Parts: sequence; structure tokens; C-alpha cells
Amino acid sequence: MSRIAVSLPGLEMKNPVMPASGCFAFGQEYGKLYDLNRLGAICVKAVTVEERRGNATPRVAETPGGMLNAIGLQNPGLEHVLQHELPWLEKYDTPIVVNIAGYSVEDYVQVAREISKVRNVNALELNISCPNVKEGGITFGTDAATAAHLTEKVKSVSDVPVYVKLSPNVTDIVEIAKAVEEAGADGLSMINTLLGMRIDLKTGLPILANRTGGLSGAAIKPVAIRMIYDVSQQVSIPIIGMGGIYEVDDILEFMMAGASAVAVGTANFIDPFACPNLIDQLEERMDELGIETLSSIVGRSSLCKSIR
Amino acid sequence: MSRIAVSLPGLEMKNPVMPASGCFAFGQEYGKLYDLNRLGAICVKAVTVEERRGNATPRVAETPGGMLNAIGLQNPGLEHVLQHELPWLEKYDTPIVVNIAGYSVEDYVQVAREISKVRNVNALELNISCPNVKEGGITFGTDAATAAHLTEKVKSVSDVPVYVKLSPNVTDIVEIAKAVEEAGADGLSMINTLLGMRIDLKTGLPILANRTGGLSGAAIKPVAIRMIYDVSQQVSIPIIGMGGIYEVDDILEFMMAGASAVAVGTANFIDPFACPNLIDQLEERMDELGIETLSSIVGRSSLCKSIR
Amino acid sequence: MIMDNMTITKQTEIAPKIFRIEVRGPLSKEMKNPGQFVNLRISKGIDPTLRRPISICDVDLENEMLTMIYRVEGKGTKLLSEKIVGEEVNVLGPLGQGFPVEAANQGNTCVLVGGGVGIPPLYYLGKQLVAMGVRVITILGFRTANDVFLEEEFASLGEVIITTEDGSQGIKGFVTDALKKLDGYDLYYTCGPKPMLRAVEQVATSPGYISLEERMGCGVGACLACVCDLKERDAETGKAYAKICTDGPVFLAGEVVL
Amino acid sequence: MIMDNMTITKQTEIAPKIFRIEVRGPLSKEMKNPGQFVNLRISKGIDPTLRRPISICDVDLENEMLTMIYRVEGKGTKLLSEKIVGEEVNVLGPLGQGFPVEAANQGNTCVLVGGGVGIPPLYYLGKQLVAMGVRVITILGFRTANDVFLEEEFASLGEVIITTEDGSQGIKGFVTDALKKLDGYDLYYTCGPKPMLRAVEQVATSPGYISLEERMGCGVGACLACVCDLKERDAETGKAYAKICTDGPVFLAGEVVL
Ligand SMILES: Cc1cc2nc3c(=O)[nH]c(=O)nc-3n(C[C@H](O)[C@H](O)[C@H](O)COP(=O)(O)OP(=O)(O)OC[C@H]3O[C@@H](n4cnc5c(N)ncnc54)[C@H](O)[C@@H]3O)c2cc1C
Ligand SMILES: Cc1cc2nc3c(=O)[nH]c(=O)nc-3n(C[C@H](O)[C@H](O)[C@H](O)COP(=O)(O)OP(=O)(O)OC[C@H]3O[C@@H](n4cnc5c(N)ncnc54)[C@H](O)[C@@H]3O)c2cc1C
Ligand SMILES: Cc1cc2nc3c(=O)[nH]c(=O)nc-3n(C[C@H](O)[C@H](O)[C@H](O)COP(=O)(O)O)c2cc1C
Ligand SMILES: Cc1cc2nc3c(=O)[nH]c(=O)nc-3n(C[C@H](O)[C@H](O)[C@H](O)COP(=O)(O)O)c2cc1C
Ligand code: FES
Ligand code: FES
Repeated sequence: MSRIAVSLPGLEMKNPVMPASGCFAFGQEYGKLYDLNRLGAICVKAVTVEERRGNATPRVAETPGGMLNAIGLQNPGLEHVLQHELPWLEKYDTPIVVNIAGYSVEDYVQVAREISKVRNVNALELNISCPNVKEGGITFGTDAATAAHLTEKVKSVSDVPVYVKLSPNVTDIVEIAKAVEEAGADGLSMINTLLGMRIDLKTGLPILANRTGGLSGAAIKPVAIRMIYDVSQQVSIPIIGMGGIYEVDDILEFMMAGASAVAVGTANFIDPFACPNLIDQLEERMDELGIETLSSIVGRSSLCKSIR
Repeated sequence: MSRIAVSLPGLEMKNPVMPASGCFAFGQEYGKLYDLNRLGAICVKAVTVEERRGNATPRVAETPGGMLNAIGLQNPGLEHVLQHELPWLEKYDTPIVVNIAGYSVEDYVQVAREISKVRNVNALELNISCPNVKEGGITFGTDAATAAHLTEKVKSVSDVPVYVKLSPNVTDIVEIAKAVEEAGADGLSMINTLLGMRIDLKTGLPILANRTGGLSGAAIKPVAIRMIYDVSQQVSIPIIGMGGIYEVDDILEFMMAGASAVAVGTANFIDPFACPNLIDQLEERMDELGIETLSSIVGRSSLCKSIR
Repeated sequence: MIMDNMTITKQTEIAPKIFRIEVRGPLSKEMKNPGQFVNLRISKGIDPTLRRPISICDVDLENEMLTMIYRVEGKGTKLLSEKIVGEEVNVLGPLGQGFPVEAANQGNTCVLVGGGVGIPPLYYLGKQLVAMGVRVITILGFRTANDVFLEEEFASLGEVIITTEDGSQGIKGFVTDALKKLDGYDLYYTCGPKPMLRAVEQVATSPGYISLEERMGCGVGACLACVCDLKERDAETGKAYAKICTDGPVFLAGEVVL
Repeated sequence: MIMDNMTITKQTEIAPKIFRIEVRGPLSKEMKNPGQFVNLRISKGIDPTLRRPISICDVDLENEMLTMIYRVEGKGTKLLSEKIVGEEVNVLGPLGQGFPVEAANQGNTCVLVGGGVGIPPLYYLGKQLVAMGVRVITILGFRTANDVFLEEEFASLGEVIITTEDGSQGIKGFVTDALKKLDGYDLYYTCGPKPMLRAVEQVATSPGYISLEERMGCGVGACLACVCDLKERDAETGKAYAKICTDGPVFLAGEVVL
């Protein structure tokens, strides 16, 4: 097995890097720029039962070292994704992770059941942390019991491993992580965006039509590292780490903190070739630091060493 | 009254800018660089009953657009502050805010009682949000009932207005803000630092001896703006806004979000003259934006328009 | 679309806060049509984090040069205006669908209607139309005489009508006040602030094309930051919206909700 | 202590990853004694956010020049090494309490013990000691011959002993292996990594002064990031700790807990 390969439930990755959900649509745009097979995996945009039109614009605003977004889970809906988006990805042999969202438990369950049956889908990412929709999304992610209940329901219908994507906008993320592990989650995805706002000095009003948005980018990296470090000490399921990854050292920092793989979001907007470029820099940097294999640096509790 | 003067309980400020607690010690160091009377107010380092030695070093680490600190409330203790630090500040006529911390309700109460009696102390800032000490600090700031109880006790012994400094590391900051307002807080101070971590790739260990630290600097500004905006809609006591203020526009953004005054922390480390420089730039920027008086832009609910 | 570190060969302030910048590099050869834009990375680091979309104002294929004209609005354009000749800027582009010149035929009369920083992309368009034997009339709207730029350049292409809000030059009022007075034109192309686009769409007596602006994340169609609603669902894709960065920024007037 | 935008007049890599930088500006006239440091602001924006503390290696009062020598460790020093002659760098300083030259008397023999990037501040110190008529012996420790720098400069001040961990030059081992062999010296001054300072403090047979490093926030004594413990409480202030940025970086050997 190669030095930079990592193995997680449902995901045999040739390298630890996947694009973060919502920053890569369903792959077609970046597929024009480079061969998506270079990616360790592909994580696509959130899918809901019905088509979602999303929020009004402006949907993004810049912040120091980061950005706010309030897309509002816009997506073409389950049917369209099944018929058009996922089939297009069949030409690639890299693992596919589908991010699913909903406005009720039933929504999530329906999307999970149908998406998890698709041949080229290797795992689900259960999005209980979208800060940009009133119902659903984050409300499922801020209460341990609710999150656990949803995880259990989704697990019961899913044919593939389920990664629960946690919200950082909570007092005690470890409590929620333990609850979803208890409920059967195969892995965790963290972190989603921090709630934030920018105000337009000319109007005195929030820049985003949605008022608040999700903060992403380098600015949130230390928050992600801390949460992954704390959670990885307390759970034995693997973590897909994300939140501000921008340079190759960040990937190593996330893995040392406890992530078994990583996702890159905002950095794709800074440089559309960010994912392949970071992957290409990995081995040289590992040599400089005297790191033999990536999986060996994952700073996780002995319990889950096995799955790595 | 001047265009940039603001008025808060206990604090008649000639301008809205004060240094943030812990970034300015007790004023003597920056007092060598410029006349502290240029400041709207002075907020000094956290004071505890006993002398505190603080955490082991390293106590700071850099992050993208920000920094982590884990000083650990090091301070010379109540007696020394009463006898040496506060008397030194008597030569200034700008309002003094003293940040107080403790490890038990009794601690807080004792410090509040004695400090609030000092002639040149105009207000207390109740620090229930220090993320860097095991007991006390943040534990008081993450539970509404605990925070309210402490606020009530401190209010009952304080001779000066009490500003409660809120932690951003909570699921619902509005709930805590309402609880402390209910308990008699004269104002709010927000935000304290976000919990974060950085890892040293050479050792694989956290850079900070304390492992985690508090994230401050420009990176956290959108989080502060969002919390101040949300809270200011729900409470009628004024807010001292802080978290990433770096340039003059930031001051206006915080006030539009709902802050009646602001505090500048990390920016003092970037430029030791940050506070006076920002104050000097205010009026020109207000002219460009057509702002008559600063107090007029405070985006607060009508309820508390009175106290401005 | 490619990414290219282009070298700044010229940068001048042509009106208050309005800068003309010229950059050289192979990317310029990728230009398909006028109205396309590029996404500029302002600095190497993460501050600022997002790229800045700027329209192509002119292209010099032989010398591999691109000309852009931008207004200093905030942090990014301020930093861009401080860059000096010889410095490199990372450019992603050309992006989006520009103005369809082929929609006009030889002998037609086309009206170009531009407001503020919506004016630049119309220049490269006008040059191509004139080359096709199209008669071009240009209406340029500004706040005041001081802000006027590119007047001579457009004059070299045909009649130019200037409007200023304060009447300090040309017609007092808005571009629509000038457009109302024209008729018998076959097609119009317009770019500027949304309120202007709406007004132009209403006043115009011919079919036309409009160029939109929106805050962007990726610039390549992946983040859905820049969508606008379509008046009717797209027949083939079934989509009810369009992405300004890839489906636009130019749309057929009436196609999208303004 | 003042803040000064100093102009880079020279920047050269004198050993692998080791750069010598010269800057000009009035701040240089503020220097009180060797061993003081400056806090460099690497870029205009917020990235990086913190200043970088670097010791003064030499001062040229007439020409208002400061010389510093630094190793490229991470982001900030990397960016600093990419700055070119003519560029400005914002310097805060001089900061801290340096080496007390007055502790040595004419005719004394002083040993300067430096390791890696702890070596630079000892050079300006050595020059002043020699000017006072003090005999100076210098011990410089490196990993390997390739890393050696400032050897000639110190040679011009007196005897220089080089130690390398791999024995590729001078004595094989650490600075303490060389220091052990010396005796009859009246005073020592040392700067380098903490383990080296501890070892030197143990081996040395005379009083001495040590210079410490710690991660800093403010650099001016206000944030308490850079404290170290005192062996005994300070009699007058009653403090049990010292701030490296203002009370240090130089301390009397034995005064602080290493
Ligand atoms: C397709 C397209 C073409 C454009 N062509 C030009 C041009 O030729 N000349 C010109 O001067 N301007 C043009 N603009 C507008 C230009 O992109 C903004 O003025 C610029 O991004 C402002 O950046 P800033 O750093 O100065 O402002 P900041 O306030 O610092 O920008 C902060 C963030 O908001 C975004 N933003 C702010 N205003 C706008 C806006 N009006 N449109 C889109 N994003 C914005 C920025 O891109 C950045 O992400 C164009 C915009 C688009 C979408
Ligand atoms: C008083 C003093 C004098 C110094 N003199 C010199 C000198 O003359 N030559 C030289 O090469 N180095 C010197 N150093 C060390 C130098 O400050 C660090 O190597 C440098 O700050 C590393 O920054 P970076 O951006 O390369 O590394 P990064 O890892 O990017 O730095 C991140 C943060 O950690 C801090 N940091 C990292 N390493 C150190 C360290 N060893 N000491 C203090 N802060 C650190 C940085 O200042 C920054 O805030 C001195 C340090 C101090 C405290
Ligand atoms: C424009 C945008 C859209 C996003 N959409 C989704 C989404 O649909 N589902 C989801 O779970 N996370 C979404 N996210 C969050 C990212 O997947 C990621 O968790 C977050 O951006 C932190 O990573 P980063 O700092 O590398 O961007 C989105 C982020 C951005 C910037
Ligand atoms: C080094 C340092 C020490 C701090 N010490 C305290 C403290 O003692 N009490 C407190 O309430 N906040 C303390 N803070 C938090 C600041 O007062 C402020 O709330 C926070 O840094 C956000 O503001 P900024 O981004 O402008 O720094 C400290 C912050 C820093 C960086
Ligand atoms: S900017 Fe991302 S889709 Fe248009
Ligand atoms: S660095 Fe702030 S006290 Fe020394």
C-alpha cells in the first residue's frame, strides 16, 4: 500500500484528500480542469428529496482569512441526482461520498435509502450542520439526542457506511460525537462552518441576503484542529477532517490531530487546482519531516488503530 | 458632545475604543508609548483573589489571520492590584474597567466587592469565558443558570456597573445573554476567544503547553459580528464589542452590528499604536460614509436607544 | 479556461479611483468573445481569500496582452491598484459566456449601453462589431463629468452619447434618457448596475443582451454563489436558475429575472 | 523603543537557510546594548499576524544600519527571506535588556558561547568587549561544517573555537565540550537553545549571562506570553516571574529557571 493511501469504512483512498461537500458541486466543473481520479475521493453537494432553490443572493461574503456562504442547500433534488449527476461520475473509479440533507427525519431517510443503493456511491455524509437553512440542517446537529436518533434511522436504511458531519456551533461537540457513534455512525466529518456575519458599511445591513452565513477557510483551522483533537480522544470511529486546509502542512496537522482523511473546500476557490497540487506535495513534505506513511501519523486513540 | 463620544453605564467615553482585557496588562507598558488619555477607556487584565502563576509556556501560537493564547489568567492577585496597579492609573482621567475572574462564586464576589470600591474604577468586566483555566472561567460562561447566578451575586456587592463577558463557545449565546441581563448585568462584553489548537508538525504535539488556547484576531471577526447582532436584537443592555478589530472599518462594523463601544486586543500586538491610530482615523472615515455621530449607527433594538 | 501568472505591463489611473491595467501572458489567447471575465488572485496568501472578477476590456492577441479597467472599491482592488509594472498577478480565465457578436449582422445598427465599471467590456465588443461592418452607437453613463473614461476610445468606433447624473457633461440624467431618444436600432448590448439594466430592458425597442454582476465564490460554476433565476425553466437541463460565472455573465434580455 | 519602517539595504544567504539582512533607519540609533532584539512585522496585512523577534547582530551608528542574522524556520522568516533590497520592513525596537558589557573589566577574559541562531547577538557584544580592552574567546556550536557562519567575524575579535556535532569541523561534540577545556576566564555570555544554556550554566566556572527565547505576543511586556520563573521572588517587585521580552532576554546565570 502506498505511503499516502488511507483506508476508512467504505473508502479505500489512494491519498487522504477529497473535496469538501458544496465546494465541488457534482464534480463536472473541476473535471474539466483535471482528472478527478487523482483525488482520494469525491464528496458531492448536499442532496435533498425535492429540488431546493436555495437562498437569495448575495450568497457569499469575504472575511479575514476566510469567507461566509449562505447557499441554502440549493440542489436539483434526489431524482435528478440519481438520473444525471451520479451516472456522470461512473467514469471515475475513485470513491464517491454523497452529502445528504433534509428537513425532517423522513427526508433524510428517503434520500439515504435511495442514494446508498447507487452502485458508485461508497459512503454517505449526513449533513446535520448546515447553518444556512431554517428548518433541518443545523437544528439536527446541535442536540445530541436528535442527532443520535437521526443517525440511527439513516443507518438502518443505508447500504453504505455513514459519516455524520458535525457542527462546530455547539458548547460540547464531544457529547454529540459520542452520541452519534453510539447510534451507529461509521465515521465523523468535521467541521462544518462556523456561524458568522459581515455588514456592508454603506448600507448598514448584512452583506448576505440570508444575514448570517457559514464561515470557512484558513481562519477556522485552529477551531477544527481543536475539535478533531478532542473528539478523536473520545470516539473510536475515524474522522474526515476539514476546515481551513490551504497548504500541505495543514493536511498533516489535521491528521496528527486525529483525522484519518481530509476534505478541502474553500481552498478550491483560491486555486482550482488546490486538491491535486496538495496531493502532489505530500510525499516531499513527508520526507522532510521523516514521516514514513501517512496512516502512521493519525493521532488517534488506540481503539480505532485497527481501521487504519 | 463630540461626534465620536459614546456613553455606556459607568463609562463616559470620549471615543468608543478601549484596549481588550489581557492585551494591555495594567496599562504601564503602552503608557510608555502614548498618552493613555487618548483612549476611550482602559480595560485591564483579569484579577483574581490570589496571585496566579498562569500556564506553562509556550503560551501563544500563531494561526491564519489570528493567534491562540493560553496565558491562564496570570496576575499578581487582588492585594497587589489594589496597592500598585490601580493607583498607578490614577494619573489618567479616562474610565477604567477591571476584568475580574475567579474559581468560585466567592472568589468573584470578593474581587468584585473590593475592586468596585476603588475610586478610579468605573466598571467591572465579569470574565466568565476564559477558555484557558480548568476550573472557573469558561465553566461559568457555558451554562445560563450558572452565569445568571454569578452575575446576581457580583451585582449585589458591586458599587459600579457590571459588564458580563460572554464566551462564544456555546450553542446559544442569546440564551446566556438574556439570562445575565435578567440577573442584573448592566452591559455585555463580547466576544471572548474561541477554543482552538495548533499542532507542531515536528513533534506531533500541540504547540501550546496548555494544548488548547483561545483564538483571537481578525479571523474571528465574523463570528463576533454575528453574535453581537443576534444578541443586540434580544437584549436592551449595551454591548462592548470585540473580536478581531484591526482596521477602522471594523469599529464601524461592530457598532452597526449592535455594539455601543469596542475593545481592541490582538491588534495591539501587530501595531502597539493600534488604539490611538484607529481613533485618529474614525472621523475621516465617518465623513466618507456620511455618518454624523457614532452613537447614531449603533444597530440596536429601540428599547435601549435611551442609554445611548 | 486556464490559470496563468500574468505580468503587469502597465497600470494607470484614468479617472478618480478608476484604473486601467494591462497584463501579458498566453491566457490572452484563450479569449473566446467580448464580455468574458477573469478571476484575479490579489495576493499569494489567504488575505484576501477570494479572487476578484474583472471583465476583459480589450485583447491584443499578437502581444498576448489583456486590458482591464477597474474601480477601487475595497480591499482587493486597492491592493491591485498598488501593484507595479513587472509584478505578476495570478489570473484565472477567460470565464463565462460573453456577448454574442454573431447576433448582429453586417449593416445592422447596435447600441452599446454602459454604466460605470460596466463600460469596459463593451469596448472590446464594439471593436469586433465595427470590424463586422456593424454601425455602433454608444451610450455611456456616469455620475459626473469627472468620472468619464473611455470616451475617445468609443468615439473611434462611432457615435458616443455621454450622460451624467448631474448634467456636468452630455445629457443630464441616466443612460435610458439617451436611449429613449434613439430608435431604428436592431440590437443592444448593455452592462452596468442592476437598476440600470432593468431600466434599459424596459426602454429598449429591440432585442438585446445584458451582462450581470454577482458576488462569486469559485468562479467556475461549482459553488452556486452566483445564481440568478430564469424566467422559465431551461428546456433541456430542466434548471430554473443560471450561474452567472459560467452560464453568464451575459444573458439574452428577458431570459433572467433582474 | 520606537517603531520604524526600515529599508532593506542588503540580504544574503550566508549558510544553508541562514540569512544576513541589513536595514537602515533612525531606529538603529536607539540601541542601548548588545543582546537587545527587534520585533519585525513581516507583512502589511494580517497574515502573518504576529511579529517576529530577531536579535541585533551588529549596529553601524553613522550609517544608521542594523544587521540581523536569521534562520528560515517557518512562514514568517520565509517571507522575510524573499524580501528584496529597497523594500521596507516595519521594525519595533530595540526591545529588552541586553548583555551588560559593564560587568566585564579591562583585562578580563570573557568567553562567548553561542549555538546556531543564538550566535548573532554575541558578535556586537564581542566588538564592544574588545573595544573595552577585554580578551574575548568565542565558542561557536553548529550541527555540521556546512552550517558554520560568522567564523571570520569572531576571529577578528580573538580566539574562536568551533564545535560541530558530527565533527566535520573543529571539536566534535557540543560547545560545552570546548568550554570544559577552558579555565581562568572571568565571565561568560551565552545564547542558544535551552538545553545548551542549561549545559553551559553547569559546566561554566565563572559567573555569566544567558539569553533566552520564548514565543511572544506583544513583545513589550503587556501580554505575559513570554514569562519564565525566577529562582527567587524579586525583592522589590515581589514578582516570582520575569518577562523575557522586557526583563530579558538576557539574565544573570542562575537567576531564572531554565
Ligand atoms: C462578471 C463580473 C465582471 C466584473 N467586471 C468588473 C470590471 O470590469 N471592472 C470593475 O471595476 N469591476 C468589475 N466587477 C466588479 C468587481 O468584481 C468588484 O468591484 C470587486 O470584486 C470588488 O472587490 P474589492 O476587493 O474592491 O471589494 P471588497 O469589498 O473588498 O470585496 C469583498 C468581496 O466582495 C466581492 N464583491 C464586492 N463587490 C462586488 C461586485 N460589485 N460584484 C461582484 N463581487 C463583488 C469581491 O469580489 C470580494 O469577494 C465585475 C464583477 C463581476 C461579477
Ligand atoms: C528574543 C529573541 C531573539 C531571537 N533572535 C533570533 C535571531 O537573531 N535569529 C533567528 O534566526 N532567530 C531568532 N529568534 C527566533 C525567531 O524569533 C524564530 O525563529 C522566528 O520567530 C520563527 O518565525 P517563523 O515565521 O519562521 O516560524 P513560524 O513557525 O511561522 O512562527 C510561528 C510563530 O511562532 C513563533 N516562534 C516560532 N519559533 C520561535 C522561537 N524559536 N522563538 C520565539 N518565537 C518563535 C513566531 O514568532 C511566530 O509567532 C529569536 C527569538 C527570540 C524570542
Ligand atoms: C460555498 C460552500 C458550500 C458548502 N456547502 C455544503 C454542503 O452542501 N454540505 C455540507 O455538509 N457542507 C457544505 N459546506 C461546508 C464545507 O463542506 C466545509 O465543511 C467547510 O467549508 C470547511 O472547510 P473549508 O474551510 O476547507 O472550506 C460548504 C462550504 C462552502 C464554502
Ligand atoms: C494574550 C491575550 C490575553 C487575554 N487575556 C484576557 C483576560 O485576562 N480576560 C479576558 O476577559 N479576556 C482576555 N483575552 C481576550 C480578549 O480580551 C478579547 O476578548 C479577545 O482577544 C478578542 O479580541 P481581539 O480579537 O481583538 O484580540 C485575552 C486575549 C489575548 C490575546
Ligand atoms: S461563483 Fe461559484 S458557481 Fe458561480
Ligand atoms: S511577549 Fe507579551 S509580555 Fe512578553
